[in-house]
Amino acid sequence: MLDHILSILIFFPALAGVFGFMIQKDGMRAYGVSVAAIEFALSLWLWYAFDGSVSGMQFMESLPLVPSFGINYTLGVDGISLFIIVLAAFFTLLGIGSLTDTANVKYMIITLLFLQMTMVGVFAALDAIVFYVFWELSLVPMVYIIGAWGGPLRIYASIKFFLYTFTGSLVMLVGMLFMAYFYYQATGVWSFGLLDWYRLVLPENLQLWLFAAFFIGFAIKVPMFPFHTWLPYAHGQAPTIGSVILAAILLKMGTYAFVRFSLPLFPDASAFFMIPIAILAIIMVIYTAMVAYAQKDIKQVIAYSSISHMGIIILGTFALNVEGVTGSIFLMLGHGVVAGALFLLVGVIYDRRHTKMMSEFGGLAHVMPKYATIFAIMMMASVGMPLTINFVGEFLSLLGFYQQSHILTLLAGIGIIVGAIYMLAAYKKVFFGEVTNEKNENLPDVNKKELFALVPLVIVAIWLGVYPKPVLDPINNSVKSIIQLMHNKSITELGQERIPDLVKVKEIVIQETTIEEVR
Amino acid sequence: MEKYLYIALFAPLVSSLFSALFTATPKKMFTGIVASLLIFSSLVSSFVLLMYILDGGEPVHVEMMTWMATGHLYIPFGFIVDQVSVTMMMVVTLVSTIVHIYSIGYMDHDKGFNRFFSWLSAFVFSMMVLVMSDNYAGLFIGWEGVGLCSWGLIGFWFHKEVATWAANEAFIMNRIADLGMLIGIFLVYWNTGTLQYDGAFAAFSTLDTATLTWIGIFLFIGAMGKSAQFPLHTWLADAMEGPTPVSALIHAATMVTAGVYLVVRSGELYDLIPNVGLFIASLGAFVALFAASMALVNRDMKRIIAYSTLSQLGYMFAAAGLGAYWVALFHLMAHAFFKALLFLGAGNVMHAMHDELDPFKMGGLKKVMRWTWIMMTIASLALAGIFPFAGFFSKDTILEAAFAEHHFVIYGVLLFTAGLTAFYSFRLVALIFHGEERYKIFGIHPHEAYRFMLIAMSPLLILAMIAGVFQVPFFEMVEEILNAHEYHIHSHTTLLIMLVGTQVFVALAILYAYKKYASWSSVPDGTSAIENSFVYKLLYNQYYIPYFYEEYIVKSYKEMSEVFWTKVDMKIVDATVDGIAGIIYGTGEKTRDMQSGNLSTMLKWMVAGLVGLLSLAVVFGLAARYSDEILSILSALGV
Amino acid sequence: MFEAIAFYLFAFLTITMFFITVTTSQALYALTALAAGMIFISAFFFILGADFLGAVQIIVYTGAVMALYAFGMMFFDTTREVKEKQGNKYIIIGLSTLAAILVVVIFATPMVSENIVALYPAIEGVGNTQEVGLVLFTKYLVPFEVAAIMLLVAMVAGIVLAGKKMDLSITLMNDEDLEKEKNKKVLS
Amino acid sequence: MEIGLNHYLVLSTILFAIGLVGVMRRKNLLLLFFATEILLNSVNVAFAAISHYYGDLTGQMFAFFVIAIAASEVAVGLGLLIVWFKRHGSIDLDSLSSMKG
Amino acid sequence: MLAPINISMESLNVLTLTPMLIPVVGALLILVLDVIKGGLHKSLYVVLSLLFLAMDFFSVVDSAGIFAQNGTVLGMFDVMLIDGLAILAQFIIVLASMLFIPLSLTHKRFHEFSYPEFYALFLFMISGFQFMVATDNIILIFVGLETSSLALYTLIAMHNRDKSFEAAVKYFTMGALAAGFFSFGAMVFYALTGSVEINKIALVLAANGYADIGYVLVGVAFMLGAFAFKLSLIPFHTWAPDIYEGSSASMAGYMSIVPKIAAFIVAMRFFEFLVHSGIVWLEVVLYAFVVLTMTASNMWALVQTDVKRMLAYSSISHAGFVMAAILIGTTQANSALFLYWVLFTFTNLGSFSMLWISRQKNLPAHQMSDHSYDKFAGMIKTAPVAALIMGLFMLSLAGLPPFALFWGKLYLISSAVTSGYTVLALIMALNSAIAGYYYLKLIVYMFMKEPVMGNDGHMYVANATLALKTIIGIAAIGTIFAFVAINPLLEFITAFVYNSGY
Repeated sequence: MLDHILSILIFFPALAGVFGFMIQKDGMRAYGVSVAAIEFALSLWLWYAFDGSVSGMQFMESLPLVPSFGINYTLGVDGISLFIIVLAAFFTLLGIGSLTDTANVKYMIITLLFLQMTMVGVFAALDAIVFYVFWELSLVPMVYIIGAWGGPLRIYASIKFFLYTFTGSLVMLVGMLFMAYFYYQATGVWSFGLLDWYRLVLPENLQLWLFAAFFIGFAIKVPMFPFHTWLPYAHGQAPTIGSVILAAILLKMGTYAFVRFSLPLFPDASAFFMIPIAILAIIMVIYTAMVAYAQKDIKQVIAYSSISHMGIIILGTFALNVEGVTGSIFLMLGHGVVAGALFLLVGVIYDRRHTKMMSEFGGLAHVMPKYATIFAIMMMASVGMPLTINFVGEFLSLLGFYQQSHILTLLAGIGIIVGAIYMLAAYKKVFFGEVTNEKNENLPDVNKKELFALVPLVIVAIWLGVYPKPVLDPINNSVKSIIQLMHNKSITELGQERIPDLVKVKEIVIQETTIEEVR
Repeated sequence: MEKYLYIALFAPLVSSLFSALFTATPKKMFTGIVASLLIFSSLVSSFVLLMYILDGGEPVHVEMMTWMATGHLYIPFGFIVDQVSVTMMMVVTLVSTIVHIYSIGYMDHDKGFNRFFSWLSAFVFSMMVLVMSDNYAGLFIGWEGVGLCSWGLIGFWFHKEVATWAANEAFIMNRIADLGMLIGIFLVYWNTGTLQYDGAFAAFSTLDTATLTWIGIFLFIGAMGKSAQFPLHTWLADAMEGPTPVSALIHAATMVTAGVYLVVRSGELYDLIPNVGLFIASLGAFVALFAASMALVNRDMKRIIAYSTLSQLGYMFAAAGLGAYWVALFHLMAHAFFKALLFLGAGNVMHAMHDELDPFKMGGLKKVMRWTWIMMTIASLALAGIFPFAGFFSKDTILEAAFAEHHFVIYGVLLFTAGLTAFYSFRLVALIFHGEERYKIFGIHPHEAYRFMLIAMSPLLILAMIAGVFQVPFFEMVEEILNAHEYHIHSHTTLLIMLVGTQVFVALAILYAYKKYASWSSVPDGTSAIENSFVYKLLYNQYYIPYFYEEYIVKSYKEMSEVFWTKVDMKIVDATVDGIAGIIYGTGEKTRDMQSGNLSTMLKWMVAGLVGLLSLAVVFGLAARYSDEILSILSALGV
Repeated sequence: MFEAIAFYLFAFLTITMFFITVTTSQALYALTALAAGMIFISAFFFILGADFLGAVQIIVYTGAVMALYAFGMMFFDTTREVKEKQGNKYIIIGLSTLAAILVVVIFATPMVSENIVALYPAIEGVGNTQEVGLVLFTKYLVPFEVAAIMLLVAMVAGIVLAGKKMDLSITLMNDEDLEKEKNKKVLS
Repeated sequence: MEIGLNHYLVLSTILFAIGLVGVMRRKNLLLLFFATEILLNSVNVAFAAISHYYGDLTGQMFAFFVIAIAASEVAVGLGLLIVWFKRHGSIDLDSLSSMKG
Repeated sequence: MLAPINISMESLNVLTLTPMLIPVVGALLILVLDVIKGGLHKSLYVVLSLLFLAMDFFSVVDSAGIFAQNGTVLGMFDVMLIDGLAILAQFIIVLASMLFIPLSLTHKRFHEFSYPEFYALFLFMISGFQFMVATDNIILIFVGLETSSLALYTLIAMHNRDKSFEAAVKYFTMGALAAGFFSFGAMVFYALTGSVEINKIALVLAANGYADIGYVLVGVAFMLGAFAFKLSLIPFHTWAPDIYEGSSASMAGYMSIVPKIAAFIVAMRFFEFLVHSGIVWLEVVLYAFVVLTMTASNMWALVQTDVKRMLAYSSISHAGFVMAAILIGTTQANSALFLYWVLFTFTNLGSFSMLWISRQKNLPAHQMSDHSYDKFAGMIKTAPVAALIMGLFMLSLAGLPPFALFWGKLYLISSAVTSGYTVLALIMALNSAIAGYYYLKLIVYMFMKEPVMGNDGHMYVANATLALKTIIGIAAIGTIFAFVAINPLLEFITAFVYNSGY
């Protein structure tokens, strides 16, 4: 079973979703929770069985899909993807478990299960086309969740979300086809296998073009400035669960793809574009933080804060050294936990008041102390308080990028200031002061169902802030192999200069698993 | 000894978590007691450790576990108890124990009693992490942690708009400095490959001065924020919105001195870059004067003490910047005692006066609050540096150090400030405790604080009086790791003249203050000539710096945010995206008339298509047939 | 010489006739001119030695097609003057003139290629009809038969469309109406 | 003055253009169908001419099939017109514009 | 005098005719049956047609087997040309027809299905298409084309309502003009080469080194005009939306597939050698056609209010997309064309069938047209399965993986990439994105809007019978599980295309 654990992880929820159509409405929630729990348990088993000291891919599976065109159903995890998969399973469980009574709960749960399939698929795929399949497929359930259960502008938001990301990924698809073609030219064999592509060294100008093609797809997904405007709408209109999954997992697809595709495939282009992308990332960090400050809607604040944090992740990714990349991957997890929790928290008051405008609230700390406490913890995690999960990621990302550019890191660091500004301001507006609106006077505090989702997140946020080692080590190992691969592949001076040579500095063992070995 | 280290470190954490369990429930007296006991156990452990170090024991160094490790970065949760940190531990645990006990009384009637102890203990824990960490990252944990707790405690009465505003201000100001600190840490890491103090210090000597200067500057920026040095000082006065025990503990004794601690801790770095040190010293001297001047006219009891704190921090930095680390540390310690005492006394007064802060509305309180009067007077004497109280030993040494290092300007400034300090301290004492009982106008019936609160304060009283005794043992203890000189002015005559001169100057200032304010009878209403003078207004409005920040930074930030959102994000970025979609859709909408549904038009389109193709064909056909001629013509034209 | 005169004469005639066909507002004139034009075209076929084609032209076009059209005209009652709303004349004239000029420009130049081999050369001493028959029933047997199918299709189509079967539309009727009609045995 | 293939081709083109004019100009469907007959006839002339000048019978074959096609088209076209006329009493193509956009 | 002609039967390869003759026989049988005993139920004719189509299918399988062994087969005086293209195209034609014909077993009664002539004409039409693709003789192509077209006009008109007549007349008239273009173009090539067989034309032109480029271009222009009409390339597309709207949904679906694949085959035969001869003009013109057709029709599809009309424009767009394969002209591109079209068959026929089963006879007052978007509002609430299936087809049309059409797009874009048409590849990709909008629009209506009052969902399956549901089921399964079939399909198609020399 362990040999096919990834396939099971991917298709079990989908299958369960199909069977879900047969379940009566009353039992649906229990069914959803149990399926998600099994999935989560499986993902934990995956983690347990994962050998953190190995840098290469594990649990690889390969099945020919369109062998004549080089498309194979290849899966595998390494330290980079493992934890995001676990996180995806975790959040689906929390999401279903804390689902409030909306219309059509049955369809919602089925949709979430399908979404889970696509999420796990994206992170487990080692074939560009399989990756692309899940990548695109993840749009559908999300669009449905936003469009069917969202706010007044839901249709606009969902269409915008779909078209924007769809456009970007189509450009990326063209890039992938080029990549496969170059592989074909070099070897005479078609292949979309990522591990095959890793061995391909491309001339610099091709790298630049392909990098740009992939970049558009990834940047829209992340979303990077100036491609970010779909996100506030999507978050603003999506129901709580939609925002949670979107922020926690779906956005990570973009940044994950940068690490998985852009860096190792185009090391020289990555080095070449490092500074421009870093500048974009800094704009994301500061500009969107300022925009977040101007928001009137608490959910929009968190939506923009997501963009801001994604900026740091991008920055860490393009530090092109072990510290930065590891940090950015860890920050993906961190931001997933924290932003997910914050969206859940916003959902709590939205359920009670059906508004998200901050002006409607004030003084909530009096009536909902537990809620205020959890919110405060998560807010502090969000602003990167040490000993919370986000700090580790942000610290490492910035630390990593500092090696590349001092001044840019300094600018990006402003993010920790402006981040605090909008978060504290929002918190103050909602929680502090006297209770001014009488509708708020008798709001019930968080209930058990909500605690079921929030408490684990608080625990994770602090646990991984204090003791990130079990997660950081496997990530570190995998990142090392990627950085070394990049260094070995880079052909320009710039690349050689910007990407550190780990072998020279310290002995590390790079393991390369290839598809052939698995077959 | 490790056992004591862990107790000292984690007892506050346990205390915090224990109290946190009851945050949602009504007041429980035992949370206060348990918390105080736990903090006390931390104090005891620290004392044991102090004794051990004093006995010449090796510094206790433990590595609890790995925190972050990636690439070459390795950051453990490592703690060290050496001469410097044990001093700080003692100060922290002592003052916090007292404040905890005091708070049981002070927060007696507060709804958030349990929550208060949770925050307070959390603060102690953060502070302990800060001082005990053996690396910069751990220091940063504590650094941010104290910031967080400060936020929670300043905004403790979160129903008050000003309190929450002040809390946010403090947090954000500190964040600005933290960025500098973070950059400093990055610089240390990328240049030395480690964040451990010992490793980094060992590597510093191999680095070039420019790099070291940058490291020094950025780390000091961090210190500036935490210790509220100009221009990041405004938060400290506003932070007085928090409960008074908080002000005593955080904004007088411990957290604000973290910056000094950082500079002292990095002494080996600053020794290598004397220019930066001089800058620090100059800034310290400036802040000492600057803050003292604002304290002269302020009408808020706590703010006056806060400015005084600021001023004293300036002294510490002046000392540290001049390389007199042990002096700075010693002043830090002494200052912690008497300033905490001063604040707690002020707390008593506030309690008695129902949270009235304007000393002009008090007067004559010594009759009602005898003990408080005594304590505050002694604390003020100590602050003013009157022999034989604690302040004398620490502050005079700073002056001596400045003199001995031949920085006479700094010396002069500090000396003048000492006079100002004496003046405003006793202005406060005189206004509160002497003169007419102006509070009666407002119908207040003051009463003395609980006895146990006074008892709790008594250790501070004693220390404020006798801390000077420890000067020599302290010096002997820290000289092992700090680059410590005894500053001896070569000529004993000069020394004597200086000592006596200073004492006389200070005493005159005290007398002047008494003379002017001890018999004050009315509450100023802003009409007197002095209140309308430029200097008074300048000082009263804190040199208009908060106003400047509010008008030009906060407001413009708000406006810019608004513009970014409504104009840039919505009108430019998003509108571009929607515009592209709109153009595509609009083109479809406009050109759909091509499909007129009329057969004749359709046929015309077909013929038109054919003609289009044919014209292209003819053009191309002719071009192909006469390509040679065309090429020759083109070449003749020189294309 | 005779050939040239005949060519120009008939060219003039066909062009005139067809021109009248497309421009006249009298439907009857148009029909007559079309028929005449077709007969004149058969003259070209005779000139070019395609006797069989000429005969077919006259029989099929003038005999069958024209008869059909004449029938149609009577049916549609378009023997009077036809009123047609004209759109932009310039587009029509412009487009067709352009098309003509463009093609003429090319066609006026003689072809230069010379690799043309007659695949089915005319055989000396054999009449055109015989030759045509020979080719038609060997090489073009399949197209010939398909043409037969095509004519069958056209026939069936014509019967279906013009016959009574289309008078009542089942598509537009509700189920109840259909039942009634069924009882009347009009529909199967 | 030899009459060459080009003469016939040009003639054919002119006839074709006249057909195009008719197709575009006519609003009466019956008369429009006349124009389509002209189009096909013009091509037949050219086929016959090419056939003659190349001494090849294929052109005549083509013309033969074109005639067959034209005849079939007439049958179907008239059938459609009759149905339409029965319903609407008009064969003006301007009446055929219920669908557009 | 003529010598007697001696032709051996073996040299004729009469068997090459079998696939085309089977539907002709079937059609005749149906006509005869009707004469003998009228008034038989339509199901009989449906089954008979299916039977003959099945036989047709097996006979195509048979010729495929022969082709796999012996390569291209010529027959009937080299008029018939059974090569890979012909076989593949016939597969698609027959398969699509088999999927189409059961759609006439509707729950409601419609005019055309009540008459056996419909089935006869339908079978004649298929044979016409088959002749069209299985030859390279322009005469036979023309005759086959006209046979099928005339039958098709009639089939459209037989739906018997105003819009269908209008559609038929428009189609007919424009078809007549296109026939004129075709014959003129053929004439020019005949004038140039003295031949009406495409391979000989190619040979002669190549031997002359394309000396008469002007003539060639005029011929190509006319031919392009004719094909562009058949393939509905802009600006020759104007018939398509009206005809799709006017005819029944099932017929519209059929028209979007079968006539076009036949036309594509002829276009491929005709243009491939020209493209490869390096005529820049042709490349430019085809490029323009492809880009214009894809983009403009997408834009128009965006603004439609009726789903069927939207699908009509989308079909135009897809045709433009596939036309790129002709432009690119490599083996990969030509294979991609077939792959795309097989997958398109399932998806598009499926989506039109979904419209077909929801066809009402009387429109409610608020509904503007047969299949306006409003009609589908809130479908997920009232008819969830139907909504899911419809959504599936829309996603597949949008090219969302892993549904059928994605693989077609993937392979086609890849062929553009492989031959250096980078910009084209990008335009194709971006157009897919634009197209995403209007497919999504229907999904939005179905899944995210509230149903109109009084809509109990019955109208979405008003016309459904087991037969229709089966067809939709087949289409849906084909759409979802396409990824399983891609590899065998691709290998099969590539081998056939490659061995035919394309």
